[in-house]
Amino acid sequence: MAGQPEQTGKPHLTLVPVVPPPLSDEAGSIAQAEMPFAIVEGEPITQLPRDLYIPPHALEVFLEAFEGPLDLLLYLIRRQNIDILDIPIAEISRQYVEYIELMKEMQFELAGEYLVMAATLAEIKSRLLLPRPTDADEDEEDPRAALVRRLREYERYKKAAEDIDGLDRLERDVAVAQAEVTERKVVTKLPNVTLRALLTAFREALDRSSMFEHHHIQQEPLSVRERMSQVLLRLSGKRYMDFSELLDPAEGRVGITVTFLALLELLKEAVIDVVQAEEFGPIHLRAAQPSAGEASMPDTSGHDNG
Amino acid sequence: MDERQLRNVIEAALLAAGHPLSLDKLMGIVAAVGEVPERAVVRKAVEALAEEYEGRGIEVKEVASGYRVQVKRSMTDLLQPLWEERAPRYTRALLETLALVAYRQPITRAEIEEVRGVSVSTNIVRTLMERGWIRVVGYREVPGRPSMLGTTREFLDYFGLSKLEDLPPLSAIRDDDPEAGPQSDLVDALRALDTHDEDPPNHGATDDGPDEDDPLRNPPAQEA
Amino acid sequence: MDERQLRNVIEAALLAAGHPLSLDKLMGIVAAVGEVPERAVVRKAVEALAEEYEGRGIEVKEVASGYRVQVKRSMTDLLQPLWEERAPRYTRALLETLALVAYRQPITRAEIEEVRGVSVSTNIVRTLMERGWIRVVGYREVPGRPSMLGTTREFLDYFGLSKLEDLPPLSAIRDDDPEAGPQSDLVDALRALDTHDEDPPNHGATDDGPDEDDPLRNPPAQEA
Repeated sequence: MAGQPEQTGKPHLTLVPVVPPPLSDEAGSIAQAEMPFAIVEGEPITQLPRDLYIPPHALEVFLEAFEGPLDLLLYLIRRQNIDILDIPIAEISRQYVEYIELMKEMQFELAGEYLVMAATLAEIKSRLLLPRPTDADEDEEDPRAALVRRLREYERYKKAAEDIDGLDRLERDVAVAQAEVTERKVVTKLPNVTLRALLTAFREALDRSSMFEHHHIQQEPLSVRERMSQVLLRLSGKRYMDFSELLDPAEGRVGITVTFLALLELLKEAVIDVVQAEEFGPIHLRAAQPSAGEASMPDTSGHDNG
Repeated sequence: MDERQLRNVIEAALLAAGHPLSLDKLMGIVAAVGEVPERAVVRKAVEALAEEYEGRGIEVKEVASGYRVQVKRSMTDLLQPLWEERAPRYTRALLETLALVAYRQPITRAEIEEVRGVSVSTNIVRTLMERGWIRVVGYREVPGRPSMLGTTREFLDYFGLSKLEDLPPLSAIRDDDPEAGPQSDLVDALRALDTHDEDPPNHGATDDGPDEDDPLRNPPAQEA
Repeated sequence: MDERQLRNVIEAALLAAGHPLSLDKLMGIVAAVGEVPERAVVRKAVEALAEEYEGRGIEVKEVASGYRVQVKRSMTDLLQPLWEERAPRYTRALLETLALVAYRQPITRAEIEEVRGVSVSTNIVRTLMERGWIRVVGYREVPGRPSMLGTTREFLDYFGLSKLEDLPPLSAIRDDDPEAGPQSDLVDALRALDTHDEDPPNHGATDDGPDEDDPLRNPPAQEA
């Protein structure tokens, strides 16, 4: 918690670098006015009296300043300048539990982790008071060693977090240098599709579709399908077209047959109208019309199929 | 602050700002160090920077709202690869839609939805149109006059097809249907109708002979 | 293209891109002019550019995804008025989580919680993911298949690192021979201490050494 103030959701709290008060000072008049432990609503909290009294309204912010029981414990240890290996468990547990009790009294919602830690500390304390059996279970980790291991592990990453925060980072410490580019053309590379992918997709669609069994999709050969599109395009925008215009003798019989099949199919689907004014007169075709007139055809983006 | 330092601050400011900086703004930044510079001095430093950039790929340009550093016009073509973005891959829904348009054209959106069992997003249709692969070929005269979609020549070109018929038949797609589908029957039938219509002009040995007869591609010799 | 021209192209490219460019990308741009340059030549030109920037307000920085030109740290305070928004700050909880993912990846949420002693909020994980700093790199094959998190290249870029090893070294566990299993030593030490648990823990002078690398950077206690 050294260094920058943290975002705790309580903007008026400013933690300052912790200078541990000398534990041996019995006078209770610790001179650290210039080193407030916390600033609550603008008022520095400079005193952490020996009875650990914290102004009630500061208690919640106090708790929020810690990242959990390990952090609080580390604070208590560091505050007394104790080597982490030499934790005076009894004293630290007492302080820790006092904080917890105080917070419970204040009815603050206390994360369960704090209570678990209190229990752990109590357990360690009780173990220390009991005589150790000589053939102690070797497999069982000494709870105090486990606690120390956790504390040190946590401390490493707490430090690592500070180190990361100290790195020169974008936005805060360095800015990307950029020159203006005029007339830049952003080109989007379009995705590639293989024929295989297309066919696989089609097959999956058909496999899912019960339609395939019920209806006869694919009755018409693709040549007819393609011709249907082409005929429709040719009919678009024109009022009427002579039947003979659509049949190009140059295409040969296959071509004419395909066109004819396409016309029949379009007629069946009612997308074209056929008009014959008199018997044996010219046959005219047009795209099927809505009730009133005009075959409106929006721009088809200029691609011509043929 | 000496001239070099002044120029450094101005350079850093212009490159960091991301927008043009007026002389006033530049002066404000320089003044923050403690010295209030003369306008002329700052302007001179900007000019010195501009000079320094001569013969480089960037330049100091004065525009309406101030100065900015920009990449020289002569460089931008070279740097074009920087602005090529890769569009996200096509979804399966899009590929299915495209396949249905290809095989069942002309087809309405509702018909595509009927087969796919889900609605076809406007986005998919738009993407396919923008890609130039499908187009509106007409309207079905039913309530709502839905548009009918078909594929384009670009579609064929992209997939290396000379005509729609070159798309593999459904039988090739559905291995649960080993027999040739009706499509090839019909094509065969048509071919039978028309055995010696014309002589294919360039009959590659491995080619499917009748393919060459495609009326759309090979304008054959006039018969009459 | 001579060395100067090559440097100009690289400078323009880096300044135009606004994001890091890999050596490959730079080579691609240079190659577009017609010559396919050698890797070493391009790298050398980048280095020459970096040298050229010495004593200026900008620098060439190598980060995980390539090179970028950035305004030096020493300049940013000065340029603060240019930016309307303040840089985002990150809470300790977020930074600790990030540190654990960075140093211990791949790591599950449960493992992070184990070290930190508190549960990891979903918000923190989401924020880190949205920033693009962490991502799911796999799943641990234990009940529940928890996802394992790792850092991204964007994380390295943002913090100005070119690879994970460039992270500040994780502080060693003090007083420990890293080789020896620390556990048993520790237990022994603790047992020895058990007897004088309530002794004043103030070790005075002997504490000076370890305090130097105290991760919390606490100033040593004042002797009253």
